[in-house]
Amino acid sequence: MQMRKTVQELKVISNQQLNDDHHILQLEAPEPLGIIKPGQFANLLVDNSPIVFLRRPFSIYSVDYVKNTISIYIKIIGEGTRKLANCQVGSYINVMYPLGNSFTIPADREIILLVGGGSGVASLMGLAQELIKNSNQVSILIGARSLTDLVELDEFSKYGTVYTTTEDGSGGVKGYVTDHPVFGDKLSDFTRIYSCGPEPMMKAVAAKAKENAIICEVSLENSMACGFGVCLCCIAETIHGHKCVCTDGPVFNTNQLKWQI
Amino acid sequence: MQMRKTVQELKVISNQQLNDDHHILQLEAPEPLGIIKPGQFANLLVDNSPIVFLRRPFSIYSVDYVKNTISIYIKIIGEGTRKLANCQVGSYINVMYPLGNSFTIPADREIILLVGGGSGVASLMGLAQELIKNSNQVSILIGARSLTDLVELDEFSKYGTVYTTTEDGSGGVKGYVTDHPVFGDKLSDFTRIYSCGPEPMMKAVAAKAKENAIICEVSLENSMACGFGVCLCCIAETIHGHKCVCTDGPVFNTNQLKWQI
Amino acid sequence: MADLSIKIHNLELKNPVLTASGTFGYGLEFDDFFDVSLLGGIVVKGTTIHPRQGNGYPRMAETASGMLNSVGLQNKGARYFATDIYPDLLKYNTNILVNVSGSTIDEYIACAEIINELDHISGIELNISCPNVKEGGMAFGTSCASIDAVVSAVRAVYHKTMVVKLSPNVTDIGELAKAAEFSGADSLSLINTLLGMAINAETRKPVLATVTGGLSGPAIKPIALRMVWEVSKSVKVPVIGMGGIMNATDAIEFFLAGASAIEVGTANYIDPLASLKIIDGIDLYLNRHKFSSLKDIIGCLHL
Amino acid sequence: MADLSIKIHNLELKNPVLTASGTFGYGLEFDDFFDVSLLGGIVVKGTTIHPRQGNGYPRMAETASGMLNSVGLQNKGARYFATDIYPDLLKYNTNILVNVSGSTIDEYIACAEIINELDHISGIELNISCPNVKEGGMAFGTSCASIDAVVSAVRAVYHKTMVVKLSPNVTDIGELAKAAEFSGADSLSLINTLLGMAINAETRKPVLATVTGGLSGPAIKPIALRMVWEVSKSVKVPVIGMGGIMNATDAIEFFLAGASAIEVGTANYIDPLASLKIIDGIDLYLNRHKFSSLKDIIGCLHL
Ligand SMILES: Cc1cc2nc3c(=O)[nH]c(=O)nc-3n(C[C@H](O)[C@H](O)[C@H](O)COP(=O)(O)OP(=O)(O)OC[C@H]3O[C@@H](n4cnc5c(N)ncnc54)[C@H](O)[C@@H]3O)c2cc1C
Ligand SMILES: Cc1cc2nc3c(=O)[nH]c(=O)nc-3n(C[C@H](O)[C@H](O)[C@H](O)COP(=O)(O)OP(=O)(O)OC[C@H]3O[C@@H](n4cnc5c(N)ncnc54)[C@H](O)[C@@H]3O)c2cc1C
Ligand SMILES: Cc1cc2nc3c(=O)[nH]c(=O)nc-3n(C[C@H](O)[C@H](O)[C@H](O)COP(=O)(O)O)c2cc1C
Ligand SMILES: Cc1cc2nc3c(=O)[nH]c(=O)nc-3n(C[C@H](O)[C@H](O)[C@H](O)COP(=O)(O)O)c2cc1C
Ligand code: FES
Ligand code: FES
Repeated sequence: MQMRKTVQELKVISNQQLNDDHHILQLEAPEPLGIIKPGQFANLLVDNSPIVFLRRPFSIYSVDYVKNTISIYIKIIGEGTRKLANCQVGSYINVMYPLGNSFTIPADREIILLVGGGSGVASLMGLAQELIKNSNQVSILIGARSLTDLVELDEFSKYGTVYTTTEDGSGGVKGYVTDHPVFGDKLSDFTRIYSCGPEPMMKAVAAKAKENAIICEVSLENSMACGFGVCLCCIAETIHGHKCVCTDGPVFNTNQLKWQI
Repeated sequence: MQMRKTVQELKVISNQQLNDDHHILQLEAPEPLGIIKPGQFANLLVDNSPIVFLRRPFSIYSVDYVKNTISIYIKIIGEGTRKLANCQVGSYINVMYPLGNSFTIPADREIILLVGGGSGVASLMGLAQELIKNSNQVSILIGARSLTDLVELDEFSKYGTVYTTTEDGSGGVKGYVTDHPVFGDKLSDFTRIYSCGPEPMMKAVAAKAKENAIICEVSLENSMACGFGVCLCCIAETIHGHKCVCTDGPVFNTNQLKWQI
Repeated sequence: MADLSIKIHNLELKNPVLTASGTFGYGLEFDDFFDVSLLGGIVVKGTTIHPRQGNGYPRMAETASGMLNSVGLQNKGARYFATDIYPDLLKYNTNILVNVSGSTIDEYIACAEIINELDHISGIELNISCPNVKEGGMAFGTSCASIDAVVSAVRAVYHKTMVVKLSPNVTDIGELAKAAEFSGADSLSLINTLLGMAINAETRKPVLATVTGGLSGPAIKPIALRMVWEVSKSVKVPVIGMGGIMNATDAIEFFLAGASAIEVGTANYIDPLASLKIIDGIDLYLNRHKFSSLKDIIGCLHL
Repeated sequence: MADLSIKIHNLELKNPVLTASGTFGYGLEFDDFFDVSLLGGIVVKGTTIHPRQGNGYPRMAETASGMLNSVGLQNKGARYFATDIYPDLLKYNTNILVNVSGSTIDEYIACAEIINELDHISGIELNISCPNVKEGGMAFGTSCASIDAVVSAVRAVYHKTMVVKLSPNVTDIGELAKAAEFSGADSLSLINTLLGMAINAETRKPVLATVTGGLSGPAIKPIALRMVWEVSKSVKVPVIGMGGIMNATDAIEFFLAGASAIEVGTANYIDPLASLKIIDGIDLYLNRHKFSSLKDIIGCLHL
């Protein structure tokens, strides 16, 4: 059954440092998890900080229903992410989850491209895992600034063909994700594109999808005060007016967004 | 040479838990210590707290010029003291010190009574150590709520005769410090009384001293924003008007204070 | 269990804990977390006669012990509320107040008239203090004359409990409170947010699309407490206090300062169970201090 | 090294960092910590014509990201300052301003006249915004008429740079700023503290002896920034910004909002070296962003 949103103290059972500023936390729930859908996120409380006041939102990177854990992929960018990434194994984090809507999971066999950039890859792992369950054919394109930022490739390759680009050319194809050959002639082989990453990247991806009339869903970030639809701070402009990224999103079909692409 | 006031990161080299809520921290200075006088205090920064904004003042419990350390005796009463008392050995605490004036150290051999209550004992250890250097004869009376709060007696007994009282009678004489026989007929044998503890206690001690025309110095607490004389928040009412506890004190001769005793 | 009930004009609150407008949605968003009927009351999102899209994005900035928002009264309008949201609220067994706003006095009146027809709505909170809209809002709340105009006009059409919500962005809140009382307020609530601003030094841009926004959270509690104290000395109607209440101790401080009830705002974002915990904490406090009733501590600050 | 110098009327500041009155004593208390002459300027403790004992104890309450104080202008009077403190300040090679206050206009005048005679004092900061005194203080700062009265009167007797320090406890700070400018202020500084209150729930007493006090620290920064922005749009004279500045980033935000210089207040208590670190941090910021001069960022908020 789809899990209701809840606030729980989750136990940190592992904290894996991927590189200088990327960590994956595995968090254990005190009660059996309900079903968490790919694209949903969690809102984490940052303890012991004089400057972090609000919770910090993170995609649910993966769910292990056997171990009863969720994983969070954290890129350190400020005080909140630094505190969370440096948490001790055995300590507890107060987590509000699962929040938001989810990516559409096609029932039929489809040919799907996932495009992730930066910490945006975090929302694609759970999605890839789910997609192959329905025998979809998945390709995963990951863009990063440079080779050291390309992490978890082995993990992703369990669920599909992995392609990479780096801005400085230190790994994969040099350039932005849309410079990669998958965005070439054969792009229209894909039936869907799902993307998460910096907004300019998602817009470029959405433009390519539009040109090729491919269904495109993106997961948006936004500055959030609550994460569950009550503050109305996290709006995205859609053709149906302002929508909340935390409840109506974070996943939107790009044909709903008022993006100039 | 008398040490100038400074702000330094001091390394926690030991954290000794005395009982449920009392700790002694030994803090190592990065540079050779100048002379710190008994009665002076330090103002400690509390890191990683969303609710503690200002520094927290503590008496300098003792100074070790060989190991280049100062010790701080902490009674946990709120968030700041809790955070400090639970600091890790090896971590650093930002300390502003030494602050304030000091107890008068008589040049001649005198017969001196120290009276400490609660965490007020903290300012008496360094004093006792200093007093015996000048061959003064020292008695130390320590009052507490109950036996478990009577700590560091062995340490104090190195520097003088130790007497105790407890409010519940679980150790020493039952009652308040002024119920102890040292406050009886022979009190006038003492040439000076130095006291630190809850204000009602110090007032009772000061009253006895006055009756017996004994010089009496007390170390006052006060709510402090700066600790070095610039905010003017920490005033005591004296016969010369408002004085700053952090610079004109914390030690005052009770004949200067406008206490109703 | 101490007696936590309290009367605010005609409202019988089972306990003094309400939730602040704009921080609790319509209550429905909290159904997953707890039984909202346990609250003393809910003040739903700011409602206007016409639907409003609110301001542009970004609408939020985190600040020291607080946050700025510039939502700007996004809502689907009073008629939509009445037809599409109100029916869902009938399930709640607690007081529901609608926070009413407008750009003109006529808009306030029109909105209040619609709400007046809804049986299950116990009262309105007249918002003359929203700092995030270009017209109306706070402008009404900063002079005695404009307060009188809008409060009397709404009083004429609204027949249940009318709470007037004051702005803290004023020189003399006591005077303005008196004006609101004189013009017919049954109760006063305060404070709304303080007008503030955040700048991103790296991009050299304001953080909020609207440049300025409303400050809430623990940062403003000292100001809120002072204003609640001033207002409760100035007026006879009961005062509802808010501003930075995160826990029961904060709530107790507001009661001591003179508030008969409180609203929990920004705390709901950080801990959706905050209001429930505050109810429990108030009860614990009263028991520990041997008060049998909340009424024993309201305004009982020892000076 | 970027050019950090800035002119505030006749004051040539080597850098834009001053220290706020009441948080830096007379500078002398900082001699142990650093060379105070490195600062752009020092604003010394609030000074009145007659000695003042200030308010009773307790005078301080810690709050979320801030503190309340109710010192109440404790000082030994302008004559004592001139004879006993001023000579010690001659050693400083920086601008020294005296923060002048009074209970009546005559007191302001008398105090300013004494300070006017002191060669090494570059200017005064007229404090019409102290929330902690029964008479005068903030009362002067909350209406255009009273601002005009006190500012013009002091202008008539004080011939060097006169900065007027505004109160944030007002409805429309832009209007009041204009009044101060019109009446002769050479510069405006803001904000003074916000009137607040703290209560101890356990003892059921106000924390401060005076019940209310002035709120300072990071909690108020969003309000201060907003007011600096409003005032710098309203007047032509240079604005000196303050309120919760703890580090160089905070200072940069004030410059972007329109401040030509800033004052560091409460931060001095927590880190006596804060003002020095802020000077260095401003330089670093300007270099990193390739500005050769501080003047390039003043008021340069991209809207
Ligand atoms: C739905 C959602 C899902 C997310 N999932 C992940 C995830 O799986 N992994 C992950 O590492 N991060 C994720 N993020 C981003 C993450 O929430 C932010 O990085 C985090 O809140 C930053 O907190 P901080 O205290 O470290 O930085 P802060 O101190 O808050 O910010 C530091 C600087 O970064 C800027 N900044 C802060 N947040 C953002 C943002 N969202 N976008 C752009 N700039 C920002 C600030 O303006 C500031 O200049 C997600 C965000 C959302 C809304
Ligand atoms: C000069 C000086 C020397 C001191 N020396 C020592 C020492 O050596 N060892 C030691 O353990 N403590 C000492 N103290 C007291 C110590 O500073 C306080 O216990 C500490 O600041 C409390 O911080 P907190 O954050 O834990 O408590 P808070 O959260 O700040 O306070 C918790 C509760 O205690 C009350 N409270 C806080 N400070 C005091 C106080 N000073 N007196 C009475 N009630 C108070 C508060 O009102 C509040 O209700 C000294 C104080 C001064 C001024
Ligand atoms: C995001 C947000 C939206 C708000 N919307 C409204 C509103 O629509 N109407 C209103 O009267 N107050 C509104 N408020 C103000 C709150 O109701 C409350 O007065 C204020 O936040 C102070 O309380 P707090 O510090 O507990 O949050 C809003 C506050 C926030 C943070
Ligand atoms: C303890 C204390 C005393 C103060 N005394 C004065 C004063 O005498 N005159 C004055 O104009 N401002 C006084 N102020 C206000 C500060 O100068 C400053 O305006 C205010 O604290 C806001 O800045 P901050 O947040 O950086 O502290 C005082 C502030 C504090 C905290
Ligand atoms: S973050 Fe509050 S509504 Fe989305
Ligand atoms: S604590 Fe600031 S003057 Fe004493």
